[in-house]
Amino acid sequence: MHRFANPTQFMRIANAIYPWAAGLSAILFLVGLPVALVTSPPDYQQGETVRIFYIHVSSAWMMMVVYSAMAGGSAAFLIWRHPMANLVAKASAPMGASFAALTLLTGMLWGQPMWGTFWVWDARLTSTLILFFLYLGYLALGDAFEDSERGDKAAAILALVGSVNLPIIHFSVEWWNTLHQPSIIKMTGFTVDGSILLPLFLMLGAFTSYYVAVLVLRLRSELLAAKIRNARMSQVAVNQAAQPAE
Amino acid sequence: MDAILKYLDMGGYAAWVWPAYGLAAVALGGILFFTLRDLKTREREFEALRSARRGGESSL
Amino acid sequence: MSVFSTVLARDLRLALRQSADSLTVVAFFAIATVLFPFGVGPETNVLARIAGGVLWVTALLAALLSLDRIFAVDFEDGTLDQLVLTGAPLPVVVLAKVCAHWLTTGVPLILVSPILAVTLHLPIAGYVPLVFALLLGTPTVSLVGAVGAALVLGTRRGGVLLSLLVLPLYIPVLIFGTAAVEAALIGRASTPMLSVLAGFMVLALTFSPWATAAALRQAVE
Amino acid sequence: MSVFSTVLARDLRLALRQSADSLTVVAFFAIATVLFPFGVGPETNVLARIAGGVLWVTALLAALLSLDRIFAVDFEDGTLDQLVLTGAPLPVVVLAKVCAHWLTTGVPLILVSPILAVTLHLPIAGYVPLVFALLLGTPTVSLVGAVGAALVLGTRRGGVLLSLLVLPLYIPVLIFGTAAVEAALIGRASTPMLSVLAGFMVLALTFSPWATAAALRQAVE
Amino acid sequence: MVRRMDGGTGEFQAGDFQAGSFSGAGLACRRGGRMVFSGLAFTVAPGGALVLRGANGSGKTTLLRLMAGLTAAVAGQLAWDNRAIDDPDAHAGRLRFIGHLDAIKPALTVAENLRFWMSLWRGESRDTVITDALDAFDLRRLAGFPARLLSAGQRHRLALARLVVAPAPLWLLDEPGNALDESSLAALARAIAAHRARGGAVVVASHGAAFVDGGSTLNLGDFAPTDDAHWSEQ
Amino acid sequence: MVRRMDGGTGEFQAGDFQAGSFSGAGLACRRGGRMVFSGLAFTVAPGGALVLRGANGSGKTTLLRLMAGLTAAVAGQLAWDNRAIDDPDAHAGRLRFIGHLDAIKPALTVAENLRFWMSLWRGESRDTVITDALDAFDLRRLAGFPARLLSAGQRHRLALARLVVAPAPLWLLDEPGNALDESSLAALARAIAAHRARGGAVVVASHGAAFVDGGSTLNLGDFAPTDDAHWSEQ
Ligand code: HEM
Ligand SMILES: Nc1ncnc2c1ncn2[C@@H]1O[C@H](COP(=O)(O)OP(=O)(O)OP(=O)(O)O)[C@@H](O)[C@H]1O
Ligand SMILES: Nc1ncnc2c1ncn2[C@@H]1O[C@H](COP(=O)(O)OP(=O)(O)OP(=O)(O)O)[C@@H](O)[C@H]1O
Ligand SMILES: [Mg+2]
Ligand SMILES: [Mg+2]
Repeated sequence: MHRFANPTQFMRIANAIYPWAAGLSAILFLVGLPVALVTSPPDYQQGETVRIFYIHVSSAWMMMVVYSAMAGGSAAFLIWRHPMANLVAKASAPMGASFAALTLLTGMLWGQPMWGTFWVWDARLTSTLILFFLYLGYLALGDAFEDSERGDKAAAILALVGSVNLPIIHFSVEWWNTLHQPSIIKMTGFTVDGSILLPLFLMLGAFTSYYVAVLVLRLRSELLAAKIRNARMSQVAVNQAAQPAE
Repeated sequence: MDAILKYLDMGGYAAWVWPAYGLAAVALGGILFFTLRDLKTREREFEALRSARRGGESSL
Repeated sequence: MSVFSTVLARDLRLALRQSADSLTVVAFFAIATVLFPFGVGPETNVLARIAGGVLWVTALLAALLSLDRIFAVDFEDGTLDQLVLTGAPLPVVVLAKVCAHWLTTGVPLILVSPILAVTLHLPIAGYVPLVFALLLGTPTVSLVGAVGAALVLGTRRGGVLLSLLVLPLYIPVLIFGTAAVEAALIGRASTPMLSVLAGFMVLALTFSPWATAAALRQAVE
Repeated sequence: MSVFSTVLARDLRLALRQSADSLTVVAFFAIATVLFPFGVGPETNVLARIAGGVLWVTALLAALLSLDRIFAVDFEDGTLDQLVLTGAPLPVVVLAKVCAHWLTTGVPLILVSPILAVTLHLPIAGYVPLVFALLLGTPTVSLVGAVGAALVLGTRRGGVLLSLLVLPLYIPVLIFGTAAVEAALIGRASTPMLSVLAGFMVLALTFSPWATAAALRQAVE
Repeated sequence: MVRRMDGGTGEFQAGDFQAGSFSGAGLACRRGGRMVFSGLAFTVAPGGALVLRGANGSGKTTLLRLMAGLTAAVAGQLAWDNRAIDDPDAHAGRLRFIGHLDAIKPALTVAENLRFWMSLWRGESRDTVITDALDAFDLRRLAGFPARLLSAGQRHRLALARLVVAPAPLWLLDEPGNALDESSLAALARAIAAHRARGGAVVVASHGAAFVDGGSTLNLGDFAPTDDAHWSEQ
Repeated sequence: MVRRMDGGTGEFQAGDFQAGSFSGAGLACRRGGRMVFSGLAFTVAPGGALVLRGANGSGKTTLLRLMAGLTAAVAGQLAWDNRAIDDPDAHAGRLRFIGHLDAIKPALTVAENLRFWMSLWRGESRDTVITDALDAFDLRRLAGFPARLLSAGQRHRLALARLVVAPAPLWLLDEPGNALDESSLAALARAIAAHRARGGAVVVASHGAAFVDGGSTLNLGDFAPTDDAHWSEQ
C-alpha cells in the first residue's frame, strides 16, 4: 500500500498507463461513434432513439464506477493517510458529477419521446438523482473551506458516509416507488439485441478509458497545484525566517 | 443529399438524439478542456516560480 | 469608486472566491423541492397540482436560509462596526449588500426553477409566469429578509428566529407569486399579479434599507 | 457526574437559558407548514392528500435548521478544542450533545405535530402513526445531521451546505415516515415501516457518533 | 518606511485631514444594566494623545466605543473643536476605530483587505498607498496571501495597517499592542508618532506600553460610580 | 489565596497528579500547505517551564496546538516521561490548554462556566474548589454574573481560572497575558509558580512578560525551514 503513497512512484505508474488509456479511448470513440450513430440498425421498438441508449448507459456506468473510485480513495486516505488516494477521489469527483448529470439529461431526452414526459419518479431515476446530489455535496464541501487540507478530510468522511447510505437509499426508493406507483413504466422493458451490444461495448470502453486518461491528467494537475502552493508559501517562510535578523 | 437529411432526421427523433450526443460532447469535451487548461497554466506557473527561484538564488 | 460599488464589488468577490455559496443555495432549493415527491408520492397529477406552490415555498425557504448570514459574518468579525463608521449613509451600504445577495442567490434560483418545474410536472403554460414572478418576487424576499437578518444579529440560532420573523412577511409575495402561475394554468392573464409583485418590490426597495440600517445600528451598540 | 451527563446537563441548561431556541424550531415548523395552504390553495382534499408528506418534509427542514449550530457555537468560542482535549472518548461527548439536541428540538416538534396536522386536514387515522413515526425518525435525523454539522464546521454559510449534505441522507427516513402514515390511511398496518425506522435509528446510533467525532477532530486541527 | 508617509509620495500631508480637538464632558455609560462610569471628562488636542488606563472591566472599551459613536451615552456630551457632535455619520467620517475584533475577511488577500477599506474611506484605491501601509507594518511580503493564513499577530498588524490607508484626524485604539512582537510594537509607535506629527489626535486603551510620548492619562478607575449608585441602579 | 491551593482544603496536593517530563524531538509542522518549523526539539522537566519566543507567525501557536495533540505533526515525536505519546486521549487527560479562544459560554454565569469544566475534568464539582479558583483570579465578585457581561480582560481571567479547578501535570498557555491588567498578571504568575511548585510543567508562548522564574526559552525563529527543504518536499 505504502509503495503507492509516494507521489513519484504513483505517478510513474499512472504516467505509464496514460498513453495506453488515451490511445484506447481515441480509437474506441473513432470506431464506436460511427457504429453507434450510423451503422447500427434502429431498434424495432425504440426506433432511432436507441442511439441515445449508448451514451446513456455508458455515462450511467461511469457515474457508478467513479463513485466507487471516490469512496475507495477516500477510505484509503482516511485509514492509511494515503495522500494520492485522496487526490484520486478529488480529481474524480467533478467527472463523476458530470457523468451523473449526463445520465440524467440523456435519460430525460430519451424519456420525452418514449414516455411522453421528461421526468417520472421512477426508482432508478430517483436514485440517480440522489447520487448526483451526493456528488454535488462532496464538491461543495471540499470547496467550502478556507483551508484546502481541511476540505479534503471533511469531504472524504462525507464520501464514506454516503457510500454506506447509498444502498439504503437505493432500496428505500425502490420500495417507495412500488408502493405508490404500480409500475406504469419500467426502464428495462426491452430485449437486448446483438446488434445493440457491439456499439454499447465500444462506447462503454471508450468512456472508461477516457476517464482513466483524464484522471491521470487531473492528478498531474493537482500535484502541480500543490507544488505551486508549497513554493509560494516557502518564499514567505524564507522571508519570515529572515525577519528577526532585519 | 436526401439520404443525409433522412439520416439527420433520425426517424423523426432528431430533436432527442442529437442533443443527447451534443450534451455528451459538451460534457466530455468540457472536462478535457478544463483539465488541460488548468494543467497548462499550472505548468507555466510552476516553471515561472522555479526560474524565479533560480534567479533569486544567484543574486544571493 | 462609490461606497455602493465598493461594497458590492467586495461582496461579489467574496461570493466568487467561495463559489460554493450560490451553488449551495441552488442545491437546497433543488433538494427541498425534490423531497416533496418522496413525501406526497410520485403520482404525476398530484405533483402537477401542487407544483407552483411547492416551488415558491421552497424558493422562499432557500432564499431565507442564505439570508441568515448576510450580515452575521460581518458582525462577528467586526466588519460591521467599521461599516457603521464609514461616515457614508448606512442604507447605501445595506442596499449594496442586498444587491450582492440577490445577484448571487436570487438569480441562480430563478435560473434553475424551470428545471425543477419539469420534475414536478408543472404544465407548460406555467413556466413563463413562474420565472417572471420569481424575477419580481425574489428582490423583495432579499430586501425584507435583510431587515430580519439585521434584527436577529447577536442571537444564537439566528437562522430559525429569522424564519419566524420574516416568513409571515413573505406570505403576500407567496400568494401573488403562486397566483400568477395558477392564473396562467387556467388560461387567465398573470399580469395583474405580476404588477402587484412589482409594487411590493418598489415598496420594499423604499423602506427596507432604512429599517435594516436602523437594526444594524442597534446591533453594534 | 460522568462526561455524558455533564455535557448533557450543560447543553440542556443552555437551551433553557435561551428558551427562545426550541421555540423557534417549533415556530419554523409551524410557519413553513402553514405556508403550504397559501402556496397550493385551501382545498381540503388536496391538503389532506399531501398533509403527511408536508408535515414530514417541514419537520425535516426544521430539525435541519436547528442542527446547523449544534457544534458551531462551541467551535467558534474554543469550547470544541477543550472538549476534544477532555481525555474522555469524543463519541460520548457527541452522543450527549445529540441527545440534548433531540430533547430540545425533536421532542417539541413531535408535540406540536398533531396540532399542525389538524390545520392540514390529516385524516384521523393518521395521527397515531405520525407521532410514532416522528418519535422513531427524529433521533435518526439528529444523529445523521450531527455528522453533517460537524463536517461543515468552519465554512461560511454552513447552514445551506449542511442541507445539501444531509437532505439526501434523510430520504430513507422520509420515505418510511410518510409510508407509515399513508399505510394507516388506507387501513393497513404501520408496524413494518415503524420497525424499519427503528432499524435506521439503531444504525445511526451505532455509526454516527464515530463519524461525527472523526469530523470534529479534523475540524479543530 | 514610515517616513515616506510624511513626505515621499505626498499622500499624507497634514492637509489631508482637518485636525481638531476632541473632548467630552459629564459622560456616563451603562452596560448590561449597570453604570460603568459617570462624570467622565477628557480633552485631546490636535497632535495630542490620551491613554486610557484602568483595571479589567473599568470601562476602557466602553469609553472608546462611546467616543466612536457606536454606543450611546446615558449622560454627557462629546464635542469636536468644541462643537457638540450631533451628526454621528460626520463624526464617524473623521475617526478610525481599531477594536478587539479585526474586521478581516479570511478569503481576501492581505492587499485586497486593505484595498477594500481604502476605497470605502477615500473613494479610490492607490497601490502606492497600499504599499506604504503594508510596509509600515512589515506586511509587504504577505500582500498576496489570503488573510486566513495569518497568525494572531499578523492579523492584528493587518488591522492596524488600515489606520494608514486613509488619513483621519482621530484614532481610537483598543489595546493595539495585543499579540504584537517587538518590532511590530515599534512600528505601531512610529505610526502613532507620525499621525500626531500631522496634527492627528489619538486615544489608546492599554494595560502595558502606551506607544505614545507625552500625552495625558485617564484612569477609568477614578470614574467608577460608588457602590451605592451601583446597586440602586438595578 | 493562592497559598490555600497548596495546603488549605488539601485539594491540590502534589499527589493530585502524576508529575512527568514532557519532551519532543524532530518535530515538523505544516499549516495551510506550508512548513512552519522543522527539526524542533524541546524538554520540560517536572516543575520546569519553557517559554516560546518568536516573531509573529513564527509558529508558537502551532507548536502549542501540536503539543496538545490538536494538530498532527508532519514529522517527529512527542514523549511523556520519555515514552512516546501514542494515545492522544491519555495525553489530553494530563494537560490544560489555554488558547486565543476562551471557551466561555456567555449565557452561563461565571461560576457555572467553571463548574462545567470542573465536573468534566474531575467527574465532580466542589464549591470550595470553584471558590478558590475564582479567588485566584479575583473573580469572586463576578461569580453570579452571566459571562456575557464580562470585559475582555475579565473573560480572559475566567478562562485562566479553569487552570486551577482541576490539577493536571502540563499547562500549555498561548499568550496568557493578553488583555490582563497588572494585578491579574501577578495572579497569573502566582498560579504558575504554585503549579510548578507542585511538580507541574508549563509551556508559555509570550511576546512580553514570561510569568516564570528560570525556565528555558525556545526561539521559534531558529527552526524555520530553509527554502530548499521545501522544494524537495514533494
Ligand atoms: C432521467 C431519466 C433517466 C435516468 C436518471 C436513468 C438512469 C439510468 C441508470 C442509473 C442506469 C444504469 C442502471 C444499471 O446499469 O444498473 C440506466 C440504464 C438504462 N436506462 Fe435509464 N435512465 C433514465 C431514462 C431512461 C429512459 C427514458 C429509458 C428508455 C426508455 C432508459 C433505458 C435504460 C436502459 C435500457 C438501461 C440499461 C439497461 C439496464 O442496465 O438494465 N432510461 N438508466
Ligand atoms: N489556520 C491556519 N491555516 C493556515 N496557515 C496558518 C493557520 N494558522 C497559522 N498559519 C500559518 O502558520 C504560521 C504560524 O502561525 P502561528 O499562529 O503558529 O504563529 P504564532 O507564532 O503563534 O504568531 P503570533 O505571535 O502572531 O500569534 C503563520 O505564518 C501562519 O501563516
Ligand atoms: N456587551 C456588554 N454587555 C453588558 N455589559 C458589558 C458588555 N461589555 C462590557 N460590559 C460591562 O461593562 C464593564 C466595562 O467593560 P469594558 O469592556 O469597557 O472594560 P475594559 O476596561 O475594556 O476592560 P478590559 O481591560 O478587560 O478590556 C465591565 O465590567 C463589563 O461587565
Ligand atoms: Mg477592553
Ligand atoms: Mg499565536
